[in-house]
Amino acid sequence: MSLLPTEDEIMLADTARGFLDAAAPVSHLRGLRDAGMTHDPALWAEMVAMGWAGVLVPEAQGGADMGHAAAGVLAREMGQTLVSSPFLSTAVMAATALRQVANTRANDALRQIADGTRIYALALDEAAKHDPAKTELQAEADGNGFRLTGAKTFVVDGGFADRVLVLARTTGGLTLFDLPTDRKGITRKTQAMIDSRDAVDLDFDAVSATGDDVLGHVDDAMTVLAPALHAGQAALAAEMTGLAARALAMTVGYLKERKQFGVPIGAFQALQHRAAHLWSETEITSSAILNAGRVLDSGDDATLAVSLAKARATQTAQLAVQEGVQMHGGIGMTDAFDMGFYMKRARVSAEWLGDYSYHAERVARLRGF
Amino acid sequence: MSLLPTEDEIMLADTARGFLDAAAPVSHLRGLRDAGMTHDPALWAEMVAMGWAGVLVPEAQGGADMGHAAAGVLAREMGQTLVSSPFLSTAVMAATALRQVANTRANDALRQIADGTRIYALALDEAAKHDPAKTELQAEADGNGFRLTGAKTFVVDGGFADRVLVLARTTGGLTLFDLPTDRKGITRKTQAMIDSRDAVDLDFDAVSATGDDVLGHVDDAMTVLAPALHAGQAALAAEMTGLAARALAMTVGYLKERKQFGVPIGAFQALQHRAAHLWSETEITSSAILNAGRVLDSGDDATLAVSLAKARATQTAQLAVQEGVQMHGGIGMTDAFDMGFYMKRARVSAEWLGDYSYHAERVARLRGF
Amino acid sequence: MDDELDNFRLETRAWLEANCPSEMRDGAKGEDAICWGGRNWVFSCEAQKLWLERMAAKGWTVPTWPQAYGGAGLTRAQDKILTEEMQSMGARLPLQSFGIWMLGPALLHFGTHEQKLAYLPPIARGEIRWCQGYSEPGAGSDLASVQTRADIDGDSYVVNGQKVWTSYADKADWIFALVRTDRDAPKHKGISFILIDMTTPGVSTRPIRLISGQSPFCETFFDDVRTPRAQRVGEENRGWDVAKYLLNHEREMISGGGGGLLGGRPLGAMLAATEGGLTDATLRAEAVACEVDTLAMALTLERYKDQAETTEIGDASAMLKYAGTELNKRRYELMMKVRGADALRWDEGDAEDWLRTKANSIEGGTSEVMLSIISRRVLGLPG
Amino acid sequence: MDDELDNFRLETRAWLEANCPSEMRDGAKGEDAICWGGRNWVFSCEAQKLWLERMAAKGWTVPTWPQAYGGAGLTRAQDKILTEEMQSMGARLPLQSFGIWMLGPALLHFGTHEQKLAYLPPIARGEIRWCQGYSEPGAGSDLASVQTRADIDGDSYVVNGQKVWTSYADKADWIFALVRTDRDAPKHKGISFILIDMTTPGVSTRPIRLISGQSPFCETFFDDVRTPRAQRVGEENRGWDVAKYLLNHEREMISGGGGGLLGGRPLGAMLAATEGGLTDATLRAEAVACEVDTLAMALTLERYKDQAETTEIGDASAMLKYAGTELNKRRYELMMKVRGADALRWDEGDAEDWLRTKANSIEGGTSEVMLSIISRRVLGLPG
Repeated sequence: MSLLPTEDEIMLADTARGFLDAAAPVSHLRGLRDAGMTHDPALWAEMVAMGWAGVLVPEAQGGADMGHAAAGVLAREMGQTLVSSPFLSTAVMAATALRQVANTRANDALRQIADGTRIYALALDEAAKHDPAKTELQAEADGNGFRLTGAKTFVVDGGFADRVLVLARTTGGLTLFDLPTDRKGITRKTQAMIDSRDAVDLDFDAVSATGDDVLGHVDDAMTVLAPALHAGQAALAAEMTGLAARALAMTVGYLKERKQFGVPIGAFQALQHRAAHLWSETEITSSAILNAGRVLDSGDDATLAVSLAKARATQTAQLAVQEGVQMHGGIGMTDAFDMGFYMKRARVSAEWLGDYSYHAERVARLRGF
Repeated sequence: MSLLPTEDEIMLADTARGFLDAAAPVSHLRGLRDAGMTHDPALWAEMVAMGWAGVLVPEAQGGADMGHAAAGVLAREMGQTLVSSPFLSTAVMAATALRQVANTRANDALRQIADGTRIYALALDEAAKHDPAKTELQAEADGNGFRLTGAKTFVVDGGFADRVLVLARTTGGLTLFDLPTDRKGITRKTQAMIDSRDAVDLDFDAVSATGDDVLGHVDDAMTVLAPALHAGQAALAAEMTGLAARALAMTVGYLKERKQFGVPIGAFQALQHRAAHLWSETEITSSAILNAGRVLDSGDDATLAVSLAKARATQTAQLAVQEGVQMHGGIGMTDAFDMGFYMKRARVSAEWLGDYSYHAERVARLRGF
Repeated sequence: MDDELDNFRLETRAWLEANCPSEMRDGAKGEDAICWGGRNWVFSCEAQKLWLERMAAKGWTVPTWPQAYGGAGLTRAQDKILTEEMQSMGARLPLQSFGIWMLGPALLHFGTHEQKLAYLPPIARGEIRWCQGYSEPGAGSDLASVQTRADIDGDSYVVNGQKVWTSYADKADWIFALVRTDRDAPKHKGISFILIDMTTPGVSTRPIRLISGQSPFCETFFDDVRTPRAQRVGEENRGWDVAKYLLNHEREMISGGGGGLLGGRPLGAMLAATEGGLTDATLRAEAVACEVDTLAMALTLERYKDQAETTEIGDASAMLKYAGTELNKRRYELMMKVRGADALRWDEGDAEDWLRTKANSIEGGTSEVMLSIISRRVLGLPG
Repeated sequence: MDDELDNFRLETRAWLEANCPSEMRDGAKGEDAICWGGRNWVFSCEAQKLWLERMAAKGWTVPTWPQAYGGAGLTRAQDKILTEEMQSMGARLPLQSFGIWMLGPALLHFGTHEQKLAYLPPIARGEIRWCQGYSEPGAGSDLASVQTRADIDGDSYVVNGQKVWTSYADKADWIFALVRTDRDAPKHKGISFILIDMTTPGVSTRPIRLISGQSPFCETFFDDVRTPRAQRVGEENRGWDVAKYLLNHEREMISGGGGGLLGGRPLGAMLAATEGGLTDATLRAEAVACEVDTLAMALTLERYKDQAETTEIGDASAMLKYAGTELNKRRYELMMKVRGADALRWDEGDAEDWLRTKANSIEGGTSEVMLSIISRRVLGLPG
């Protein structure tokens, strides 16, 4: 299992980079924000056309089935320019969940993901910190079906998703439901997020669900959800690494160009060493990202590899944006300059799908602490 | 309550500095080590003659009764040249403990501390980490007295002390005993400590003690011991701050003098900024040290102030010696150069009387965490 | 002596009890609770106005300034007692301003008696709001590279140029600014420190939107602005002396004054209030370390204030600025981590505060400049 | 291809099972377990000797070197398998030496066929132990400021000068050294890389006592030492090329090879074994963070090894050296904290190991030099 990118992966990255630099630079996100929008259906349509929505969908369902390492390559490139799209929630997480369930409904859903006609969000968290085990939203038995009551928060892409995967507590454990977002009793409350992307609170008021709405088996959400979360966490880590790499590149560029006291500030050794340290951190984190993709694709248990990637990516991205703002000085504080977007996205991504503590603690437990 | 040193304190520091630079520079400790010794009775006799042994002994018992801030001033100066003496264990901790007990025996003991005829050690710890609450050494009732069985470790100055304050578990709690070190059943095992000072393991094999040997009251060790520990922790923190200040001064001196690539290495900005950061840390820690002395002298509960001082001093001293060795490069690694002595002493002091975690945790609890 | 202070404390407490309106006793410290004063100030309520007037009449908006210039001439010990008494009853500060923090101290040190009489009492009464014109586009840490020109024309200067990072320039009445009065001199030697009424023709401002969404800073433009030479503080071409004095002062202020460091929410309370926050071992360890350092920093600010009574703090203020602002950033990073997803929405306000702190280590001299000052002037390293 | 590798694995396992003496299967990694070889080597037991002989005969002391020079010509994939199989049975390395780590790679790259034949097989068989003569007193990070002179006299050099930080020079048979062969050239251009038998008259050594109490390094003195010019590797006055190549190589090695980073005790086990260690919240948080970074660093070393198969790692090796050694120091600081008072006695050995790690970020180029290399050559910053 080599930790070097394959030629296919290098090509994929180049293609993605070329497309995204043209179609979705940071100014695209800025434009959305200034227009009061959080996403761009036309951009997603182009990404679908390039096959990215189907990156983890089997070929039988019209996907490209390229695997998690490839998904990570795409996510990393998206992270570089802070692309706002349902790639992670739909193409990575929902697709991975649906693949765990080999039935007709799931296959149909996968087909719709690949052709761009379905967008998914995941409704997992109920408190300030990611922790599926603490789910309290109740799915009470109701005749042959269920009635869901409770509330979810930080549902990324939930504002424009057609479907939502809802984690609920049932008599014997946790159950995952696949519901349309317009199901009666579901109320969405839009939140103004600091990273200018979409996230909503969802309220469930006695929402009816049938047995067919259950993804996988009752009381056994994790068989379906755990692989999806792993895939999402790894791809999010890859995205954060792209974010960190670009923040570093912007900073290094500024250090070369900006003059103070008659010399480029990049000639000051204290800044040089900090930039070099940051680069070292990004390199080391990249190894964890590559490894997570490889382990996911191998089919082995990826918990350790994924948590390692997310923990490292979280620290590295935050260091990158903090150093980025500080080394840019005043201009780094202005909204007119892009670094603030990176800082805000890094913060949101740090929390999404488990923060540093969550993942570091998981690493520690698996390493026998 | 001003956090500035008084004129008396400044004078005391100057006097101490002058004396110690002449009588006990680092080469003195080095000489002791190379001769296979851990302390110098002649040096202690001189310190006694200057009144330092009685710094916390009441005037009625022949002491100078100068208070804890003054003791901190002395400890800080001793830290600068890593003086090896029973000052902390005897003049600070034992004296403070004995002052809590206003009886004839205690007053006699204080008098003997002040005139240098008694040296005390404290036998508290039984495991790798300081934690009086975990005391297991048993003092069983035996007729009118007690029989002590168990083992103590990291008894600083225990190798040459005449007396030892032993913390033992009794039926209803903890009890502090004041015993001669040659009491039958006590065995000392010398340890080769990395800082070249004295510390022993003590074994207690059914050691007899009478009620008169109890310092303070049975089952109530902490009334006597807690003030002594606070005093010792504050003075140790002061000592570590002196250590850090001198390590920094040596490093800054080296940065000015040592040339690489044709310029003094102190001209390299990365080193400048690290030295400046270290200086900032020493300044901030100094405030906590001064504060601890003031609060102890005020008679108010000093737990927070003392733990704050020890926690900060521990971190600062370690940073100072780590930067000290690194910035000195190869020469910093050689035994011929003094920095290694500072590093080893900082490590031992970091553990003695409670490490960073112990004190930081105490700060946190007192601050409502 | 102690008796005198005890008496002062009792009198102060009684006066505050009698004169501080109940609405002003809510301990509020956020931006919304600040009274900045000035010609255009709109009081949030009658109590705010009353509180300012009463305190100003007493000289307690600027307690340590001489009575002749609107203060109360309090000693540091008395001032400390006043602060303690105000804090213990949760009294808001009646007035905050760059006039109090910055220009006042500079005028007291460098101004003529006439200038002090003209400018200090309106500051003390909250009638004139000042802003600071130091930074220029592209100058960054190199503050002495002032390009804004003040050409002499009879008794006037004609000012042309641009300032940036002028705090609340769009709301201020007057600006104190560094301008170049000698273009041939070495860069530190041709600068003067002048005062300009913002209503003078040719002055205009444009707010700068920050990453927090707020716009506390402006760009300020001078287009043939005529201003009397009598409005210069200190000697002509010696404005750098004033600037340096003020920079030291500003550092001390940013590091902990103005409610900055110590006025923030106490860490323990902040964390305890957050659901699940302190059960996380990693975050708790980080919070504990942060609390230790915060307490030590607070003591350090106290110690330096004690010292400032008798001696100039001088270059060591760079340490206060560096350590204080880096610690504040760390506190807010920690707060964001503890508050998790709850803090990711604009409406919570946490994110705004957090992003605001990122400027702490840039404004008033970057952390890098502070470290270089310590290195060279305190430690004597070459460079 | 995979089948071939599977076969290789099975054969390797079988051979190791048959040939590795049980005494050599204890997984021991400390200084006491190392076989350094050389003329004066005293084997700790018969099994150590046998193990070395068997492995050397197989070419597996230097598995990837060509067979002609004492190796087995294994591919990287095969070498990885060999390592894995040895680790899984706890087999000790049969031989470690600066000849294997440093001189060998340099000779393979720069040596003549004759030099390779002369020097490599004795290294592979553990017959000759080498040390490295780069640093000089006062030179520090400025390695190119070589003062040791090698004056040409017919077919010989006459060497005079002093080296420092020569690892185990007092135990080595030969030294590879940088010497100045042209004193008029710019400092990088007048250096040659030569090999000297330590028994040559005029060579003497003096061990340096370190803060750990150990003396793994020496000062080495050359007093009119005559050595043949044929013992020069590479061109005359082009020794800096060899040195640079070796420096990169050394960085990779220090960062994780030689059992350094990955060979250390696993953190979890180390901590779990310590009474009360992991119940301390602050230390546990630190240990968790350290474990995360250790795992990521291990993957990074793997990744760079993969990359080294096809391309030169070059300047990025500075990152491996910097990050690997800083992490190692952090690990040992943590270990000392966790072990508390137990680690403060010399007899425990922990303190020695801890103090030894402080040299990691100095030897083979300081962390500061590594950061400057990254800054300039990887990031392209000026200077």
